This record gives sequence, structure tokens and C-alpha cells, in this order.
Amino acid sequence: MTPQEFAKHLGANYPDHQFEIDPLNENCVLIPLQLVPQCFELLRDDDATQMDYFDFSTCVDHPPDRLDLVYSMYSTVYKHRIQLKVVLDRQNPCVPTVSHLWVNANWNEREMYDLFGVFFPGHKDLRRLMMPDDWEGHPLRKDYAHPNLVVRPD
Amino acid sequence: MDLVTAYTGQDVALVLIMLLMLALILGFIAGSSLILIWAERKVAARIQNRVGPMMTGPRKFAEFSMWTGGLLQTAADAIKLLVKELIIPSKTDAIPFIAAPVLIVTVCVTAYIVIPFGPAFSVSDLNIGVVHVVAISSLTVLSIVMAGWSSNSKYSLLGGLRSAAQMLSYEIPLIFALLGPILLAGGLSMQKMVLAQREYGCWFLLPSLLGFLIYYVASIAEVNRPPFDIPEAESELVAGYVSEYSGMMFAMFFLAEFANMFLVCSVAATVFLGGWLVPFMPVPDNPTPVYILLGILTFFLKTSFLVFIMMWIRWTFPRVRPDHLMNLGWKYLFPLSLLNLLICAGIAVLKDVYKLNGWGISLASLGALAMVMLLLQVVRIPRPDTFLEKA
Amino acid sequence: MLIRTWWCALTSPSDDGGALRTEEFELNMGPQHPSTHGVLRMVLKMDGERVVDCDPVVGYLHRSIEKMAENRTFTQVIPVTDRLDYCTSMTSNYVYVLAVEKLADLTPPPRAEYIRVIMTELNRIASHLLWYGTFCLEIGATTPFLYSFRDREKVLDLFESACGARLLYNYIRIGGVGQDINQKFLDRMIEFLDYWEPIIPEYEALLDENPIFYNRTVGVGTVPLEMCRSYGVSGPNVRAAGVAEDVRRDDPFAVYKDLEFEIPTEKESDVFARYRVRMRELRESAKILRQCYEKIPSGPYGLPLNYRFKVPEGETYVHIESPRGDIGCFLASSGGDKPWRCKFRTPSFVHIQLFKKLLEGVLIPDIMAICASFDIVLPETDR
Amino acid sequence: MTESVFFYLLSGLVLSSAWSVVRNENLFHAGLSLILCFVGVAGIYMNLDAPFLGAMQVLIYAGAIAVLLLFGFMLTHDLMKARHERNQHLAGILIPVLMALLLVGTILNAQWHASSGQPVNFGVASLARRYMQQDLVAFEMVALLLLASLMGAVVIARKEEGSRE
Repeated sequence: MTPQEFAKHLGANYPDHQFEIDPLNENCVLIPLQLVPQCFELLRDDDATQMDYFDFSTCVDHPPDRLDLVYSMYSTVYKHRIQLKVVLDRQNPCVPTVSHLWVNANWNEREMYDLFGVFFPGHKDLRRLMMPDDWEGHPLRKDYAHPNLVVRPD
Repeated sequence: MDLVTAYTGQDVALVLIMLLMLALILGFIAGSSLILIWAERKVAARIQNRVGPMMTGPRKFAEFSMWTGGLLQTAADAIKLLVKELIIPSKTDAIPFIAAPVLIVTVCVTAYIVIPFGPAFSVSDLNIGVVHVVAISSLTVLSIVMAGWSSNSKYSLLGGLRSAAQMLSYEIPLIFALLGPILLAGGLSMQKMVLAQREYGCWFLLPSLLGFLIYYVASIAEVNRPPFDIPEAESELVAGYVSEYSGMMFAMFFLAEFANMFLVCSVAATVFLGGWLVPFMPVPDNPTPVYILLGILTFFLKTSFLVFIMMWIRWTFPRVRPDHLMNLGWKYLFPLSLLNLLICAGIAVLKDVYKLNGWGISLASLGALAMVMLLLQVVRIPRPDTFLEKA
Repeated sequence: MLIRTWWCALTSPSDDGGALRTEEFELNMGPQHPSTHGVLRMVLKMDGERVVDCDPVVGYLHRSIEKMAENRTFTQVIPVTDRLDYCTSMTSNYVYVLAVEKLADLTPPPRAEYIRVIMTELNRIASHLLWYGTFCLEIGATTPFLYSFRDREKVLDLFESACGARLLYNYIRIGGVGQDINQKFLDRMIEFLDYWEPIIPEYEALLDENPIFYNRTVGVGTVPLEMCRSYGVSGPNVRAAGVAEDVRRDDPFAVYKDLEFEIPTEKESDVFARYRVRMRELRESAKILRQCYEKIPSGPYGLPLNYRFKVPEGETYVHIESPRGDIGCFLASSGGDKPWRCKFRTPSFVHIQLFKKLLEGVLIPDIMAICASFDIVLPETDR
Repeated sequence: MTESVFFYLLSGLVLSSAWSVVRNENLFHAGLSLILCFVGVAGIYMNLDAPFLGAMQVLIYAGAIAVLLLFGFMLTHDLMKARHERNQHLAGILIPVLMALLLVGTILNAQWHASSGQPVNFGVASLARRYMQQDLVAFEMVALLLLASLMGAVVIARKEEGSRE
């Protein structure tokens, strides 16, 4: 299924939301924030898509106000892969968890909480994964400043 | 030597001679351990397609061939360990911590008393020879448990627990495997064992081959050598009960392990392979010096052959899981050793009633073994299909 | 008074209902443990010998490669990706370079494609040999380690002659490869394959027929297929569960389309099956290398690019087959000469999450056998 | 003459280790001194020309039973905080005194028939022959007792195994 068919399929299931292809990445569909757990559940369980293999989920930080959250899933049955992007507000990014759908998402979300500060309500044990527990700040954010972080001269 | 075997006579002279003999044994053990450790590293190197220690030792020898290089390597290691500082961690309780290596070496030395190196050539031929060795070597469990508990760290505790379980459960098959030859020889003393084998005309290996195999496997487990070295399995328990020891104490454990290995192999050689019986030479009644030397030589050849096999096994087999180890010990070795007792009893009856000579006995024992193989086929372990269909 | 004390001593039921209750104790298989492939720390709750609960803790080797990538130009990031997984740095280079080429839609010359495939397959052989040696050490057999490293040396010599480095190559560049490989390299490669292929049965002979190894691995650490799916297991570990899934076959990149090789699979998905799959994969890689030897065209080995070229704005996700599983790179570029965001999806990150559920009720020696059978590597997990 | 010297040495060893078994704070040390006591007793057997009995004592008591005791110590949690019942002083004094009286009484009025001088041949063979002929019944009874205790141990272990799963 090509991304366009994905968008049509999702549009059919959720008529009052519109889904379009992300201009930056032709294999990615932009989905609204409030649909996150149901739409993933639909993609996983619906026998037209059967996305049973969760690749990864990560954030792309656009400093002034936008924080994109990109999920990537693959179906071992139909052999097609899709990325889904959710746009979050940068001040207090908050997205419901999908770790109950794929166990693999658990650590990915913990890493995003640790490195980007994205909060996942519903996640069972949300604590820092990479950094020591008493670390403050979120290193992978663009505006992260730390005494021993040396920015290479251009 | 006759004065020693008399065992009665003036007490003071007796005690002096006993001390002299013990000093002799200690020197022998230290020397043999040095050579054994060097030999183990050479055999391991040969199996692993490398050369092993070459740098220490006489330069001329090293060029000659791989097997003659690095002779003084173990001496160098010993000196290094001597110089190392003895660290006793703060929270350990000192008495058992220090007592453990001391105990393991003394146990090993006392067990050497009864080993008959040559015709009348053993320190003191106790008439409870075999049982003496087994009883004394059962104390090594104690020293490992002490080391495990007193070094006060989880890993050594686990090592101590495992070794206690392993050693206890392998003493039983060890003793029962020895019962076969004891039954054939009609006595416990080691010299009597060797003389009985001469009288039977064939080594006790043939009538109780099963006993020999069980004894050999159980003795590898008793000495904690791979594939049964779970107490100090590097990959899991760091170094098991030895992980807190350093310097000379660690060397003592190391020395004791090799001395125990040599002890166990020499008992096997005496009991099963006819200690100092030169294979095809009739034994003269009054032992001439030439025959004594030849006897000692054959004894060392047989023991070193068994030691070589132990080293060979060490570097080819992976480690056994503790519960497989227990299950092997209790479910397979123990019943088989009882079966071996049965076979030996049958052969003893054949010997007394029908006066069979050496060849007759070996034929009878081969027949009995065929029967055992048949029995084992019936009890074959089922294997899942992946293993059968070779990819 | 005497009788009373006696009586209560006899009749007082012991507090835990009579059954001997051994205390649970916590064992810290810490970052410095000799057999945890790098710095994985497992907090184990033990009951005697049996594991009650295991909580893997990662992050001890976190160099934040993704933050470093954002500070470097596109070509300067390549040596950083070497350190992502130092056992197979060719594949991490390759996945990053593929992502950049897809964004900047560059197509490398065919000769470069073949050189890349040769290098990744050689790297797969080296990584599997390293795995075989350490796996046998976990089980307790020390000799196979020496055999596998003796042969791995020969592969590393090949790498050294091609790109000057033995472990971290910085060889696959954007638009092609670092240096060209001459005919002498190819002949030495074939010479190595001729020497090495008859030796693989020698490795297996050491372990396959061995009842101790067979007892330690068959039926241990079995991962059912739906567990593989929900955890996102990939590579040899999922092929051991009976599914012929391989990125080189399902989503072919470079020249894998016109090379033929099968995907070895097993059925039981236990430690023994994973071992069998990897041993058969060694043979497949050798077969691929021989085909590349015949089919490699001549011509340029790279595109002339100035070292600070700009990549048009966009995001993409690309994944290839590394010896440990399916490694992916999500690259976002904002039109500058530095990547805006570069995320690596690594297989070991996924496989370590399995241990939490897999190690319950397992004996200590099995922990090592199971962890080693998954071929996890910590730099890849912590990034 | 050396026999009596060894005898006093060994009995001193046995008494002191028995005393330290009772008085020792650290339970593990108590276990160790118990083993020392067993080895001392084995030494006394050997001194009295019964080497087989001495070896058996070392093998069974010091080698197996005491180690299992230590095994138990190592498995139980927080060993050092073993509870000390202080309130049994009366029983603590009364019972040993009674035992002492009993022992001394039997020793005094038992008729010790003087040993007949030449060393009795107490080798293993004669021991085995005694088992098989005169006291076969006692031998079989002991075997039954051991079998019963073995079955008991298995039942207890099986019950405990059941409770954990």
C-alpha cells in the first residue's frame, strides 16, 4: 500500500480528520494528535494493513515551537512500511503511549522522554533510559546548553 | 623402606621417618604441580593451535621444538604470586578465609600417604588405603565452602554453595565405583590391590571397565575441573569462591587443584591399571632395585597418561549446567556403579570357583560389558528431531 | 515457668508455615561483568539459583552519537557512525550513507555498489566469527574462541589491505567508497574463501555432536513467534523462529537483486536454533562473495563530491541487514551542510528488551547462554 | 607411650572444639569447630587401632553431615542475628548436671574386663563377616531405618518445591 492509500484508508475510518502526505518525506503521513492510540491500534489490528512490526519512534526538534514525533511501522505480511508524524507543541510535548500495542515502543518512548522531554501518559515505568536518573535537561534538544558541550566551529 | 612398612618398632625413630616421608611428599607434590601446570598450558596451546609459554626457560631448548620451550614458566608464575600482596578484604571473617587454602593443601598432602609409587615404595601402607584417600579428599569440600562463605561476596557464596552440592553428590558414585576393584582384591590396602591384579593376571580395568569410567568422570567432578567446573565458572560467577583471593593464597588453591588431579589419577592408575605392574614382565618375589625403578616408571607413565586425558577433556568440552550435572551424577553414574558392582561380583565368583586365568577373566568381562551396552540401548535418551536431521 | 517455656517452644508454629523459605536476594550482574558484551547491567532478583526478575539497565556507553552527528557536516559524520557498532562498522556506515544518498538522490557507480556489498559481507563473516568465539566462551568451551579468532584475523587483514583499518573503517563514503580495490585484493579474498569454507564444518564438529552443548542449548531461551513480532526481533534471531525474513531479500538495496542466495531458517527459535542459523549464514555470505568476485564491473569507484555539499531539505528512513538484525537510519535534513536529525534504529536496542521477560525462572548459567545467543552489542544499544 | 600422648592431645582438641561449638557467637565458626570436633574423634579412633572406623568418621561426619550443616547455614538469611533465648538458665544448668551424674555412675559401677593383651584383629574383613553372619538382623533394621529417613527427606523437599511453584 502506498502512503496515499494509507491516507485514504485512515481518512475513511476517521471522516472528520484529514490526513495528508508530509511534504518533507514522501513515505510519511501526518496524523492529528488526538487520534494517536486509536489510529495505531487500527493500523495494527486492521487486516488490510496489519502493521505488526514496530520499527522505532523518535522526535525531530524545530526550535521555536514545533516538535515532530515520527513513528515507523512495517507489516511483515504485506511487506509495506509507513512513517506517521505527529506535530507537538514544543513547550510541554505530551502524547499518549503506544507501548501497550508494541512492547518495542516502551524503550523508544523512555528514550524520547529522557532526551527530548516528551511526556507519555499511560506509560508504565517512564524514567530516564540513557542518562543517569538525576540528570537535568534534555540533551538532544537543539537549545540544550551544557558546560562541557563544545560546539564545533563551522 | 622395610623399616617403614614395619610400622611398629621404636616410636621416636618412627615419627622422624614419618616426618622425612612427609617432607619428601611435599617436595614431590610441589615439583609435580610445577610440571603439571606447564604441561597443561602446553597441551592447551597445542589443542588451540598456538604455542604456549616459550619465553622463560633455557633458550637452546626453546628452539628445539614447541614442547620444550618455556620450562620455567610455572616457577616464574610462582615467584610472581609470592611477591604479590596478600589482600584480605575488610568485611571477611579472617579465620576461615585464611584456613581454607591451608586446609586444601594439607588434605591433599595427607591423601598422598597411601599411594604406592613402587613395589614396596609407599610412605606407609595403611590397610584402609582406598578409604583413607576418599575420606581425606571429602574434606576439600569443606575448604571450598569456607572460602565461599568467608569472602563475604555474593559470587563466592554462590560458588561455595554449588561446589558443596557438586562434591557431595559425586562422592557417592566415586566410592561405589571403587567398590568393584575392592571386591575383586578382597582388601582395602593399595599394595594389596596391585598384588591382587598380578594374581588375577589382568588389570582391574577389564572386569570393571564401567567402574573405571564412572570413577574417572566422578573424579573430574571431584577436582572441579572442566567440564564440571561450575563453582568457579568464569563467565557466570567471575571466579567463584577464589574471586577474593590474591597472591600466595590463590597460588595455594591453584597448586592444590593440580595436586588433587595428580592424586586422583594416581589412585585410578593403581586401582584400575595395576599401579606398578610392568605390563608383560613376570613379577619377581623379592623386589630387585631394577624392578623397583621400572615399577615406578610404569606407575608414572600410567598416571601421566590419565592426567593427559583430563587435560584434553578440559579444553574440548563446554561447561555442564549444574542441574544436568546433578542429574548425571544421581540418575546415571550411581545406578551404573551398582551394576558394575554386580559384574565384579560375578567375575570374582568365576575366579574362585572356576580358577579362570587372566585371559578367561577378560573374556568374561567383555561379555558382561556387551550385556551392559545392550541395557543402555534400551534406556536411550530420546533426542528431538532437529538434532537428527543434519542441516 | 520451665514447663511454659518448654511448651511454647514445642508448639509455636514456625513463622513461615513450616515450609523452608529461602530468602530472595538481589544480584547485580553489573556493567563490569566479564561476559556482558560491553557494559550491560542486569539487576537480577534471585531465589537461590533461579532468576525471579531481571531488569536490564543500559546507558553506560551512551556517547550520544545523534547529538554529535548534528554538529558535523555530512561527510564528517561517517567516522562517527563507525563507533555505532564497532563489530560491524561497515553496515552502520552503509546505512547512513544510503540515507544521505536517498535524500540527495545520488546513485553511486555500479562498481562502488559491488565493493560495498563485498565489504558488508566480509564484515558479516568477521562479526559472526566474533560471535561464535564469545558464544562458546559463555558456554564454557575455550578452544573454539581461538579457532574463530585465527580465521577472523585473515578477514581483518583483507580489510586492512583495502581500507587501511582493521576495525573502524570509515570506508563507505557518500557516492561511493574511499579507495578502489584492485585485482590482488579480490584474489586474496578468493584465496581466503577457499581456505576457510572447508573449515566451517570443523567449528560445528566441535559443538554439534557434543551432548553437553546440546543439553545446554536445546530448549533454552525459546522465543515464540508472536513474542518476536511484538518485540520487533529481527535478523538471525527471528529467522531461528522459522520466518525467512531478510532485508536483503524483502527490500533489496544495492546489487542484492541480482545475487542469488537462500535465507537459512530453523524452527525451534531456541539457543541451538540461533546457533545453527548463524553457522549456515556464514556459508551464504561466502557464496555471495564468490558471486560478487565474478560479477564486479570495472569503472569509477565513487562520485566526485565536494566535501561540504548541501543536501536538499527532507526526511527519509532507510534500513539494511546487519549481522545482528535490521539496522535503520532516519535522516532529516534542513537544506544545510549538517544533518538536522539523525536517528539510528539498532537491533540490539530491541533484543535487550526481550531479556526482561525471557530470563524469568532461568538458572544463572542459562542467562549467559541466552544473552550470548542474541548477539547483542552495547555500543549499538546506547548510541 | 606415644599412644597416650596422642590420646591426651586429641581429647583436649575434642573438648575445646566442643566448648567453642556451644559458646561461639558466629554460627559459621560454631559449625567449623563442630567439624574439628568430629576430626578429633576420628583421630582417637585411629589412635585405638581402628583405622577403618576413623576413616568412616571423617568421611561421613566431617565430610558429609557437617558440610550439609554449613550448607544450611549459608542458605538461611541474616545468619548473624540468630536469636539467643536467655531465659532458659535453669534448664541450662540442671540438665548437664543430671547427665554428668548419670555418666559417672555408669562408669564407676561397670565391670571393665581387662583386655587380653594381644591386639585383636579388627580388620575390615572380620567386620564385614560379622555384618553378614551374626548381626544380619540389626544390619537389615538399620537399612530399613535409613530407607524411611530417605523417603521422609524426599517428601519434605517435594512439599517445599510445591509451595514455591
